[in-house]
Parts: sequence; structure tokens; C-alpha cells
Amino acid sequence: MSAPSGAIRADASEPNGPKPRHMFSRRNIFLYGTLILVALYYLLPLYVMIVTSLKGMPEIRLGNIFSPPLEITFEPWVKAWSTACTGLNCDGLSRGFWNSVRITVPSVILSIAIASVNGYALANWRFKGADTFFIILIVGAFIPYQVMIYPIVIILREIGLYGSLSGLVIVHSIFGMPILTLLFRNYFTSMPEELFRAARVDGAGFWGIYLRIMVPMSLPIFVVAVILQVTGIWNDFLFGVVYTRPDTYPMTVQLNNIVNSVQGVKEYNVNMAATILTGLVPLVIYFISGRLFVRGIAAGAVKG
Amino acid sequence: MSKSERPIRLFRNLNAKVASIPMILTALVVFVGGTAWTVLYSFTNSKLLPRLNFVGLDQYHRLWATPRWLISIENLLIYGVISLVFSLVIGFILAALLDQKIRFEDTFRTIFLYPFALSFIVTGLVWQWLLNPDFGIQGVIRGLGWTSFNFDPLYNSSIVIYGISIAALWQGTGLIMCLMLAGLRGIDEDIWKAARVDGIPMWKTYLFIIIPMMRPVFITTLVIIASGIVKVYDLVVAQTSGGPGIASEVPAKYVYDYMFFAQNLGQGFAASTMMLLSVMIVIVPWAYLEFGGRKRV
Amino acid sequence: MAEIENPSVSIQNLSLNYGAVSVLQTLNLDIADGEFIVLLGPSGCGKSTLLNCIAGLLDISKGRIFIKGKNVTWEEPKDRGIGMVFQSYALYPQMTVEKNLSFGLRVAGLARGEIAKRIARAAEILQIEPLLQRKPSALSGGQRQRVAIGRALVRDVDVFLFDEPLSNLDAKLRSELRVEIKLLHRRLQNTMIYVTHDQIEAMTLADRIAVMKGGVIQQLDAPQTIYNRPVNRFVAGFLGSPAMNFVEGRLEKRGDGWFFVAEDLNIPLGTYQFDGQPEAGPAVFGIRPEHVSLNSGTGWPFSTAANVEVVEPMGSDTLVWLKLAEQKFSVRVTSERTPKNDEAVTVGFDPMRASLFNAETGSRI
Amino acid sequence: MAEIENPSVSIQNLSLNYGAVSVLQTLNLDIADGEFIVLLGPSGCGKSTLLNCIAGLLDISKGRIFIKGKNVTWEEPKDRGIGMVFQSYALYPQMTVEKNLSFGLRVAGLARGEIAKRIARAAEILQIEPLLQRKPSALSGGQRQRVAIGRALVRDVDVFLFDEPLSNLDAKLRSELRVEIKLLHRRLQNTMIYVTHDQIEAMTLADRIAVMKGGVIQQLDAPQTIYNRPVNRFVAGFLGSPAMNFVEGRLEKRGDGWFFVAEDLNIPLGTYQFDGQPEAGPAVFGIRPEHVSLNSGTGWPFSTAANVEVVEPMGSDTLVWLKLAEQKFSVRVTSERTPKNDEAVTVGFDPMRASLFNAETGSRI
Amino acid sequence: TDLEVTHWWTSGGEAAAVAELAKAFDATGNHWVDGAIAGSGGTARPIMISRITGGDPMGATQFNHGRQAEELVQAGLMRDLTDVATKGKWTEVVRPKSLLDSCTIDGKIYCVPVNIHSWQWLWLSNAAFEKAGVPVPKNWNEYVAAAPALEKAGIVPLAVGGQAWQSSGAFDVLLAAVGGTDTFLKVYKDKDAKFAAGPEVAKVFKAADDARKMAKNTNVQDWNQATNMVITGKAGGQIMGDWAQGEFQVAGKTAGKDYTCLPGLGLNEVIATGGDAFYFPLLKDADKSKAQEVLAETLLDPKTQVAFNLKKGSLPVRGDVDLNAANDCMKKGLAILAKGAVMPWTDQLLSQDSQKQKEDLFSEFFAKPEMTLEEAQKRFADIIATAD
Ligand SMILES: Nc1ncnc2c1ncn2[C@@H]1O[C@H](COP(=O)(O)OP(=O)(O)OP(=O)(O)O)[C@@H](O)[C@H]1O
Ligand SMILES: Nc1ncnc2c1ncn2[C@@H]1O[C@H](COP(=O)(O)OP(=O)(O)OP(=O)(O)O)[C@@H](O)[C@H]1O
Ligand SMILES: [Mg+2]
Ligand SMILES: [Mg+2]
Repeated sequence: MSAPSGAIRADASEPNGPKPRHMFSRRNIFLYGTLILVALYYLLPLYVMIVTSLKGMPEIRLGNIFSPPLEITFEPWVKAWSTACTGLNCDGLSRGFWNSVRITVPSVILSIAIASVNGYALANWRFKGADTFFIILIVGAFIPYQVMIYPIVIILREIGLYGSLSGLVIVHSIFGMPILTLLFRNYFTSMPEELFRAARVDGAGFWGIYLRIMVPMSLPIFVVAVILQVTGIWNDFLFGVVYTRPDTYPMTVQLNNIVNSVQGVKEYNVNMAATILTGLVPLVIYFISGRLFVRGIAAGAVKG
Repeated sequence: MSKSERPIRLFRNLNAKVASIPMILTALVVFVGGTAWTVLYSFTNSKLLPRLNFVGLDQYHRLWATPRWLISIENLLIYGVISLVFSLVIGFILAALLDQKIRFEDTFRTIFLYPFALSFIVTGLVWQWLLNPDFGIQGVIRGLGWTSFNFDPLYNSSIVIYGISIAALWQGTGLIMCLMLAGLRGIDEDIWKAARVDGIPMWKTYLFIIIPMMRPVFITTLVIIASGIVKVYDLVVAQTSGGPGIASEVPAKYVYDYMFFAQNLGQGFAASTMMLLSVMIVIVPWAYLEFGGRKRV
Repeated sequence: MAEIENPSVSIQNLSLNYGAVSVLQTLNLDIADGEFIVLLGPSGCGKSTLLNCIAGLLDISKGRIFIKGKNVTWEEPKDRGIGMVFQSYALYPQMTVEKNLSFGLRVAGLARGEIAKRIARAAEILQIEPLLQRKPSALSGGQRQRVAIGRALVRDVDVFLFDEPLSNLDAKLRSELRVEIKLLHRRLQNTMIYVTHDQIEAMTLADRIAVMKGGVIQQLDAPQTIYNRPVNRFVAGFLGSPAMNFVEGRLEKRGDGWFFVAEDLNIPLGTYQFDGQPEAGPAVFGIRPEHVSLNSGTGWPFSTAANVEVVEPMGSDTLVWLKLAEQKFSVRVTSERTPKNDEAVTVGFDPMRASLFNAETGSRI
Repeated sequence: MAEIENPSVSIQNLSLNYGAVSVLQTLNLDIADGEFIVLLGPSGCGKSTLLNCIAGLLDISKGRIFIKGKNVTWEEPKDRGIGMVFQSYALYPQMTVEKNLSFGLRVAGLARGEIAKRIARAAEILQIEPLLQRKPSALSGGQRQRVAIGRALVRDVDVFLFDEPLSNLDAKLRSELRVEIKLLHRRLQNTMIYVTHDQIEAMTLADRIAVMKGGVIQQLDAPQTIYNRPVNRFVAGFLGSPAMNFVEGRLEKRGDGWFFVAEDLNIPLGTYQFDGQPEAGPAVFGIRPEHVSLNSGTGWPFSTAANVEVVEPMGSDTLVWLKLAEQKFSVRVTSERTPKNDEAVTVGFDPMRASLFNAETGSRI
Repeated sequence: TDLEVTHWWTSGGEAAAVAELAKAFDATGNHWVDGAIAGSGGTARPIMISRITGGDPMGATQFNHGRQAEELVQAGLMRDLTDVATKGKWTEVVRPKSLLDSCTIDGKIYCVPVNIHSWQWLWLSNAAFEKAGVPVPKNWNEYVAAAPALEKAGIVPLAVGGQAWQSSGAFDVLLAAVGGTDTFLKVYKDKDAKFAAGPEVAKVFKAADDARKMAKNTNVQDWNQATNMVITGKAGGQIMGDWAQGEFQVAGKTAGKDYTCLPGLGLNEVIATGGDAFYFPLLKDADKSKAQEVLAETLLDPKTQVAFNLKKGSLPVRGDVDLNAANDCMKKGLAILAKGAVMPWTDQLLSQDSQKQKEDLFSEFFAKPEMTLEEAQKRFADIIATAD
């Protein structure tokens, strides 16, 4: 290749190679500055929670909620987990934890199973009237839960499931259905229809296609659904308190009991420890699968 | 066997229909049935137990004459506008910042998103604590020497609803950011390049080109935010229990209180019917446009 | 259309509507056993729709479909004895090639031995034996396409349906696989229905081509017939690249002979084979660029002078654009004898190779 | 490559890495004023990357870029005096065509009158006046493409960059717009850099074609040169459809003359123009299907007998496949003289039209 | 047999008291499964009612006796305890008689009263007044007069928690104390709206306004946090029911020395006979039904009564028990009770609906200084007009 002609002969000082980028350019300072500030704002409550939960009550009374603990104590954590009292029950959150697990696992599985089949039926097997049900479902997403509490008590009573774990699982599945169905429907709609057709030509039926073709291809959206449901169900208070009995109270109800069973002064450190403990499961799930979450959202939720 | 006759309609796609029974039941029995039931009983004077003792529009007359209901509606409007506007704006700005090919994107995103993993109960507790005038932000800043500093939104009737909104935004913007980020990632790279070649500054590109292109994302987001707004309850209960006084009451809490605390189901049903009605007016036409019709998205 | 004895696929009065939109209108099509039929047409003309109707993937609105003499109008796709290959391949991404091939057979509950045998045979025919344990994501476009064909192959069916199976591939691969499909057909002797909007594919593969437009079959004939004697202006314009030249003018009788007249152009139609009794009136004269010759003397039944406007070298040939009767006109010449821009040339052709269309209806005269 | 005085665009020692992956390697390219350069190459070879570097949309790793003699290596895209047209059009969907065209100008703060004038001019050139008030969604593919070009046009720039502007369009539209772009170039006389992987586009549009592979320009020459004298086997195979035939064998010296030998084939290379001093050894003989003739007597420097395997009619021509030295070989014949399957034919060609490549390096001998 | 008992006694003193009940019940060979629901009765009641109407009833549940469970009884969901009552001669031992009347519907007894709660107490922190340099007041009026001094000393004069029932209750106490028993009954029993809008009640609103001003810096939600302010001397006093006593006890404070209690705010020494009662939902399981009877008996057992009420700080429902262990304040209450100075409380007089409306009004009134007395009284009269 020839050398460039004279008019543009190289000059050492001329721009050459990558454009120099300053680490502290105005843009970067603004960008990272904003992000860090906002991140601090988001982290502040978590910081306060953790710090407070590690302090003793005397230290808390001294005042500054932002100051790090002078003396770290895990007492509040132990208390929140295993000895805090509600009425006569002094086993802290530990019992609620297992109840929550026992409620969350089947609820998540059932609600996702139902919603994914719904979404699949809506996306690929559009039968007459399906849209109407779907619209009802979506509108249902907006109904305040309070409106439904009473009718559901009646329905559950009529089918004899009131107060049982299965009853609560059904309630969670019902209220998870609108958003999840929307999510799955959008996702399955965005999958190539030819795949579905190929499977039909191959002779697979409704369930065959669902189980063997659709489900294995839907990891991202299942991740999103699992995250949403685990958070939603784990954090649920209203249904947990209305549709269960004390020996099956989930952790949030236990949390509420501990926090509101004030004995003398509020034990802020125990409350904070209990709060963190309660939020731990969904938090861990988020920290682990944040990236998949965004990808799944992109795949399912955004394409209306 | 050769099926030369057109088979009966009902049995085509039978499996799909069978599989949809949970959805159909939920839609019809729970959502439609439950709603109808609620509306029906809103015309009765049911107290602790539902009874079909019709009193016409009495419950509605009383509802609209109750100062607490009016305050609740007003609060819901303020809260709704704040949540909508700020969730969208903050969510979008954060998403746009994260979309600048920055380092540690994962870390930042996780930080913004983690509050969403926490329940409203937890959120409410934490913020109640942070906004407590004695221990919280106000106390700390006063402790630093600025003794006239005043920041006690939860204890000031006129701004308490804003205090609640702060917590709500903290909890909810992360998800909105995620949705927006997903939407931004879906924008054709070429659009950005075209805008750069055209010499359009970044903010103008966002404002005039990208945002209009993200209409579907905004709609999904709107649905999610809006459905959350109508239902806001736990947060208020955990943060202020409606106080000070009744300054931070919201309709959902009114429904709950009157149905259960006051043991006046009829009143609660009337209030919830009003909530439903307003939701329907907005949602039904939209849902029909968005999901009805024959189009396959 | 000639009657076909014992057609392999027979479509009778097929109509299909999407809501209020009618996509196919009382369509009839008989396909002989072992025939390779190509459905050709512009995008949106209903080719895929027709294919999906045959496959049973769409519920038809009216009419009947027979495959191998059996009325399958309301059968499930799997019971129709068809195999289908899709444009996007539609391989199951989470299964290996082998699983992809065997999926339908496993669903049908075939014996393991039989499945293995069929897969072995298909893999051998398509030369994908080394790929059997790979996932589709680890295959090249051409390999994927072959697996997709294999999936239809193992089903051991009478009728193969292809929906633009090559359009996602690059030009080179496309031409290679074209030959492979042709050889496959020769070897299997199945009935094949092949949808494409690529005319080269249609021309090279088809026994007969059905050119469709707006849900209606315009012409169903052997490729050369369609190319040389298109029944209407749409078919004429749709086939051939570079496209046929059209000159608008009038058909006139002068003395004994018919002439095509446009401005100063007077083309004697002595050698032209009319489709019936011609009538004077507005008409369109069409002739393909390769049937026109440049500067090759006056030995042609018709020749005239023109000025070159643009020269488009296309590698092997060159397309020369000029104006005839003020209308754009292209001539295809081999690269050696390329004129320059603005050069004056003589244009000559034999009207025998031309096609005349009614200016209003567009049908062949 | 000839030196170019005052190149319009000059790229010097350009390198670009994505992290550890090197996409472009010390690439040099000088483009004359008003020249129409086409970057041609298979998918992923770095064409778009190069174009984006020129536009300033990618930060380069090394090297310099000059446009109109000005070092623009670090300039913003808008300040480089370039206009760009994208494959996906990248129109702003919510703005009318007019807004799309004027948005950049308004942002730049141009006077209203000036903006109106430029839009009017562009609209007139591209004949999109009636569309100015429509939104892109209400336009056909071809119209969108024209608007996209218009957006570059109104910027009144020296250099136009096109990134596969036609590849989203159907074949017919593609060939129409091809001519339009050609006319546009002739009218504007701008420098144009045009990326495509469609060789017909490259051949018809380019003043010079840069054939790329793996981030390296393989050959930069006029289309006919590239077509007729490809510098290596890659270029030879990449251009031309149907593709060039390759026969693998050996280059041998017998007495005075050089011969290409493969199995029973002995091709005398008397008329072949060697690129330098040939050496005996493994070689590949390439010849294009249209440079081979079938059953046309023995007047050719070389001819041999063969059996037809497949006949592919392609409309205007027919491709005949046979085997030469046990290797696939295609011949393009005009439709009239089409042989049958299995017919015995004689194949003749002039080695002058052939290309010989080193079997190892692939470079032209 | 396991019997689940739901209640909302979760604060320190309350929980200790419940433990006594559980201990006594467990001693009968059964097992008390504790179903405490934190929060107040307002949170817990809906859950209890849902469970009873939802067909998953607990073995026994706390309600305030009065009208809260009326409809449940009418719907036939509650167990008739008449037989147990007859056997235990409840009509003879329970005192005052009105307690059992509240449990009686159509001549049948449906609940077991366990304690007498009176709202009308003013709890004062001796330390706070000492710090402010004023003597501990003897009645409400002195207290109001002392408020500025307290404020100057950085002490909140009156602690009123944010929960709505606290402000509403405080008003009722003022109504009974400042207005007098007759005024109280005229408003709540006769539901005389005209009277409620009249000057007698206006006086009470004036007092409520004082209370509002004194309470404006409270900043706590729960009643026991407010009590805690008194215990720690951060607040001068609190208007709260006798259950506050339990908190003082748990904190190890001595009545008379550390704190002072003024029944009827020192103005009108009457005890309202509100209180808690246990109801027994109708169960299908025969064993459990049996256990219900045992529990009902246990609850009224004199020993249980003493143990429970000492911890709870409330008064036992039977007169024949030995309460020597009782402290100062409790004894004051017992003395009033013995005098027969009793009156019914709002739980017995008003429906929950009216109570809730009242709560809404007073919680707004206490939180909103700009709400005028006239407006408040007018709204109050409106509520009384439609009350049932
Ligand atoms: N689900 C549908 N609802 C409404 N109209 C539809 C639907 N599917 C296809 N169509 C319409 O039917 C017509 C035929 O579509 P079809 O897919 O058969 O075209 P095609 O010939 O295969 O085109 P292409 O070459 O682009 O694949 C088109 O006009 C299309 O818009
Ligand atoms: N952001 C990126 N990160 C890493 N590699 C990239 C990125 N963008 C492109 N590449 C790689 O750079 C190479 C060149 O890409 P480029 O888009 O220039 O190809 P192209 O020649 O335009 O292909 P096509 O014809 O498909 O458009 C490809 O191998 C691609 O994988
Ligand atoms: Mg199609
Ligand atoms: Mg590219």
C-alpha cells in the first residue's frame, strides 16, 4: 500500500490512534458521580438496617443511626431468629421461616405452572374467547386485594380449603396469575411460531409441545417468574395473615408480630435484624440472578 | 377414519381449553364473580356478615360524605401522580445512565434493584425509622449542628404523603429501571449512530427519538406502576398507619378498615366498588386496545 | 390446467379468511405424484398460507384438501402424511440433531430400532452423520437447513412441504443447497411443494411453477413455458432478472399484418404467435433483455437505433439501459461487447420471442 | 494500487480491536474524490466496522483517518463531513419524513429558509415530495430507503457512507434502487463508500471494489479486473454467480509449455498470462461457468468430453453440471442449446480466461 | 387436647398475663396453643372473624365484650355456654352483672368475661413533675395548668400515641370525666345528637383541645410506647386504660412512688365496665368442644382470675377473690368497684362502625391543630346522629 500523498503527510502531533479519553472527563465525573450518589441513596437504608442490627440498645439510644457500631453484637440477630416473643411464642422468626418456605415453594411452582400454561395456550392455541378471559385477567391485576378478600374467604370455605396451606397456595396462584400470564404470553408470542408448527407436524400435541419444546426454551422468563413470585409470595403479608392459622404463619407475619409486639421500648436492633432476616431470601435470589432477570424482562415483559 | 365433516367447534383445541380451565375459573369465578358479589353487597347494609338487606345507594352517599374517604382519594391522586412521574423519570434516567456502557453496570443495577426484593412492610419500617425526627435523618443532621433543620415528613400532616412516596420510590424504581433498561437495549443501534451522525446531542436523542420509540415499554411500565398505585396499602400501614391523624389514609386502607375494623362490610364494599369503577374506566379500554383484536404481536 | 389422474395432493375450492381479510379465494390445485411444484409469488401473496393449509396448520374457511386420495381437510397435521421444512429451520434449539430428527418418531411411539434405522438413512442421505450429537446452535446455516430437511425425511411421508427453505442463507450456500434439494427429489421421487419468492430457485427446481398473486394462482405451468409465454403482464414482469422490458403502445392492423406502435416505433408482429384473435387497441409489448441484441447487424425482423444511457456491468454480463419510445429499455450483452455511455447503438430482436399484453387486463394477447 | 492525489478519504494503518479480538489490522485505503468504492466481503469480515470507523462511530485502536485532507481521527461524527445510510434505515419512527430530514439541521441551528431549501432539493432528487408529511411506518421499504438517503443528502456532505442499504429489500426493489443510487452518484459526484455482501450490487455500482476477508482488504480494483483477474482464490470464489469452477491439480512444465494436470486432464496454459515466473507444484485451476462452452466444436485451445449430471434451468440461461477430473464443474449455456441429463457433451474453453492459484497460499499464479 | 386461642395481647404486661391463663389451662391436661396476633384489636379482629366465617375456627378467641361478636352469635357460629355458666353459677359470681349481660343474647350466654377494663385513668410520672418543679396534680384541671411548666422542662405534657383508638378513647374518658356520667350516657347510650352538639359537650371539646395541645409532640404510635414515655419521664402523663398498669409493673415501677394514677382523671371516679371476654366458636370436634368447656371454667377460676389480672393490671370479674397482692392503683379501682360506681363503656354502647367513625374523627382532631372545636363537635354530633 502506498504512502499517503504529501498534502496529508503525517505529523507527530496530529491525532493518531484512539481518541484520548480522560478517566476524569466531565462526562465520567457526571456519570459516575450521579450513579454513585444514587447508589448511596439506595444503599443507605440497608446500611442503617445492618448497622443498627449490630448495635446494642444503649448505643442506639445514643442517637446517631448512621454511625457504625462501637461494639458489634450479634445478640439482636440471635434474638430475632430464635427468641423474640409474640404473645407466648418465643421462638422468633425461625418458625416463620420454615412456614414461609412451605408456603412459597408450592405456591411458586403452582402459580408458574398455571401461568405458563395459560400464556402458552394464549400465545399458540388461540381459541375463541381466550382473549376475553385474558383481558379479564389483566384487569384483575388492578383490583385491590381488599376487594377480593371476602369473596375468596367464601370460595375457600365452600371448597373446604380455608385455613389450609393448599388454600393459601391457591390464593397466591390466583393473584399471581394476571402478571405472570401476561409475561408468559408475551414471551411465547415472541418465540418463532414456526417452531410450534414444526412440532405440530411432528405430531406433538398440546402438552407435548409445551413440555418438550416450549419449557426447555424458556429459561429466562421462568427465571423472571420465579424471582417475581418468590419475592411476591415471600413478602406477602395480607394473605398470609388472613388465610392461615398461627402455626402456619409465614415469616412476614411473624416479623410484623415481633415488630409490633412492643415490650417497653422498641428494640430497634432486633427489629432491624428481623427485617433483614425476612428479606434475606428474596435478596439473595436477586443478587444471584440479577443479570438473568434483566434479560428475561427484555424477552418477556417489554414486548407488549 | 376420514374426517370429512367439519368437527364440532367446542372440541377443537380441546386440550388448550382444558388447560385454560384454571385461568377461566379465575377470571370468571374469582375476578368477575368476586367483583359482582362485591358490587351487589355494596347496596346492602351488611355489617359483620354479608346480608342481602338492600339499602340502595345509602352506602355511597355516606362514603362521599366522609372526610376520610375524600382525603384518601386526594392522597391517592397525589401519591399516584408522584409515583408515576418520578418512577418513570428516575427509572428512565437511571436506565439511561446504566446504558452508557459503564463499568460495574451489574453492581449498580443490583444496588438499584435490591429494594424491590423487600416487602412494603420492610420498606415501610426502614423508612419510618430513617424519617423518625428523633433518631433519623433530621436527628442526625441536627446533631451535626444544624439545629433548625426540619425534615419530618411522617409527622407532618401536610407532607406525610410525600414521605410515603419517598419510600415507595425507593422500593419501586429499581424494577422500572430494569424494564426501561431492557427497552433501551431493544433499540436499534443504528438509531443511535444515525443520531450521532446527524449531530444530535445525547439528551435530545433520548427526548425526541428514543423515548417516543419506547412506547410499548412505557405502557408495560405504566400498567405495573398503576396497578401498584391503586393497591397501595401495606406501605402506609407499616409507615404511618394512616397518620398523623388521617392525613395519609388511602382508599385501600379505607376499604380494609371499614370492612374489618368497623365491621361495616357494606361501606367497605361501596368504597371498593368505587375503586374498581375508576380502575375499569381507565383499564378496560386500554386492555381491549392492547390485547384484544386479532393481531398477533 | 390439465386433469391429473390420482393426484398426490388435490386442493378443491380452498378459501381462507383471516377475519374479514380473504387471503385465498376458491383455489384449486392438483399435484401429480412425485411432482415438484413451486409456489412462487411476491411477499404476502398467500404462499405460506396455502402451504400451511395443506399441512393442516391453519383452519381453512371453505373447500377440501385431499392427500393421496384421502380427505384430510380436518385431520391433524401429523396424520396427513406430510413433512415440512421451515424458513427459519425451526429446529428445537435444546435438542441435539439426533433428538431433533427423532422427536416426531418418539412422539409417535415408534420402536427404537426403527427410529435408529430411519435416522441413519436420513443422515446418510443428507450427509449429516458427523453432526448428530451437536446442538443446532453449533451448526452452520446450511447444516441446519439439512437437519430441517432431515426432520421431514425421517417421517417417511409422501408429501414434502418447503416454506422458503433457503431464503435465510447466503447466495453461495443457496445455490449449493438448491442442487442438493434437486438431487434429493430425484432420489426420493416424493411429491414436493416448495414455496419461494426467488425465481431462480423456482426455475431450477420446479417441474411446474404456480405463480401466485393476491391469493390467486396466476399461472401453473412448466418453468420454460412460464418464462417464455407468461399468461399476463404480472407473471411476465415477476419472472426474469433483469426484468422483462415493457413498452406501452397500441396494437394496430396495417394492411394484412399486425403492428405494435409506440411513438415512432413500429414493430411488425409477423412472427408473433397470438393467443387468439387479436384486436386493435392499447397494448403492452414485452421482451426480455437477453432476447434483444445490440449492434448485431440488421438480420433481425425488427431493429432500431438508440442511445445508451447507463451501463451496468454485472460480472458475467452487462446490462445496457437505453430509451425506446421514450420508455426505459434494457439489453443484456456479454461483457466483451460493452458499449459506452451515450454511445449510439442499434437494437434488434425477433418479435417471436416477445409477449404482448392487453393494456387494461394485462392478459396475454 | 495507484497513488491517489488529494484523496477524499484516506485511511492510514487503521487497526481496531474489540477487547482481545482484532477486527481490522493495519488497514490502508485511499479513496479519490467522487469515487464510488464498494466494500465487499462475507458476513463478519469487518465491513461495517470499517465504515463505522470512518464515520467516527467507533473508537479506533491505531492509525489515522483523513477526510478531505483533514485529520478527523478524533472528530465527532457530525464534524467529519459525512452522511450515513443504514441497513435498517434507522429512521426516527415518530417523526414525519420532513422532520426526519430536518432534525439534524434544526439541531445544528441552520436557518429555516436554508433547511427548507435543502429538504426541497433532496426531496426533489429522491422524488419523495409527496411523502414528506408521512411517518416512516406509512412508507414502503423502498421509500424508507430513499428517506434514509435523503437524511444523508440534506447534510450536504462530501462523503456518503452506505451500510448495506438495500439488503432489507426484495430483489426487484433492490435492482431498481441500485440504478437510482448509481444515477444519484452520477448526479452528485460525491465520494461514496458502500458496504454490501451482494456482489451484483458491488459489480454494478462500484468504480473500485475492495474485497475484504477477516479484516484485511484482499483486492482493491475496478470491478472487471476483480472479476477477471482475481488476486486469490477467495476473491475468485466470492465473486460471480454461478460461482467459478475450481479444479485441483498440479502445475507442470512439459517441454516448453506449462500444463495444468489433474487426473486425466491436461490443460495447456499457452494462452494464460502468468503473474510472474510460474513454478511447478500443486495448483488450483479456476474458470467461470460462462467462459466454458458446450458442444461448440473443437476450435478451443482446450476441450474434453464429459457427462451431464444435473441441468438447472435458470430462466434466461441454464446451468449444466458435470464432472471434470472427478470434480464438480458447471457450465452456463443459453437456454436454447440445453443438453439432457446424462447426455455426453464436449466441454471447451480458452485458458486465457482462467485463473490459476497456488494450492497452498491461494494467491494467483 | 390442643386448643388454639387467639388474642391480641402481645405487649409485655399482656403477654405475661396470658401466660397465666395458658399455665392454668395446661394444668388441666390440655394444651393452650397460643395464637397471638400483634397490633391492636383492629388488626386482629378481622383475622379472627375471617377464620370463623371461613370455616376454620380457632378453639377460643378474645373479643372486647360488647357488640363486636354480636353478628357471629346471631349467625350461629358461636358456642352457647349457658350450660357451663349454670354449672359454674356465673350469674352469681360475676360482678358487676352488666358484664355477663353483655355476653347474653336471647337469654343464652356466649362468652366468658375475664377482666374488667376501665379506660378512665390518668397516669402521671412523678419524676417528670419533679423535674418541672411542680407538684404532681390531683386532677385533670391541675394537670392542664401544669402543662406549660412541663413543656418548659422539655417534657411532653401528655402522651397520646398515633393509633386512632387512643385519641378516640382519650376523648371518651374526657367526656365521662369532664362531662360526667350522665353526659356520657346521654351521648353514647341515648345517642342524642342534639345534646352532643350542645354546650355540655362543647365543654368536653374544650378539654379535648387542651389535651390536643399538650400532646402535640408525642411522636409515637403504640400506646405502650406512649406509656413508656411516662415511665421514663419523657412525658408528664397519659390518659390510658388500666392495662397501662401492667407496663409500669413490668418496668419495675411502684405505684404512688414512681407514678401516680388518677381514676376518672380525678374528676369523676367511676369505673367503666368494659373488658375482654373469650368467645368459643362452634366446633365439630367433640374433644375440642370438651376442652372449650374446660377452658371456659378455667378462665373464671378464682386463682386464674387473680393471677391473670395482677399481671394484666385489670380488675377481676368476680368479687369473691383475694386481691391482697394488688398494688395501689388496683386497689383504688377495686374500691370504686365496691362502691358500685360503674358505668358501661363504648364497646357495649356503640357498634364498631360508629366507633371507627369516631376514631377517624378524633385521630384527625388530635393530629390537626387547625381543626376548630366547632367543626369537630359538629362532626361528632353527626356521627352520634347516625350511630347505632
Ligand atoms: N394471522 C394473520 N392475520 C391476518 N392476516 C394475516 C395473518 N397471517 C398472514 N396474513 C396475511 O395473509 C397474507 C398472506 O400471507 P402469507 O404469509 O401467506 O404470505 P407469503 O406469500 O408467504 O409471503 P412471504 O413471502 O412474505 O412469506 C398476507 O397479506 C398477510 O398479511
Ligand atoms: N461489539 C462487538 N464486540 C465484539 N466483536 C464485535 C462487535 N461488533 C462486531 N464484532 C465482530 O467484528 C467482526 C466484524 O463485524 P462487522 O459488523 O464489521 O461485520 P460485517 O462485515 O459488517 O458483517 P455483516 O455483513 O454481517 O454486516 C465480526 O466478527 C463481529 O463478530
Ligand atoms: Mg411466507
Ligand atoms: Mg455489517
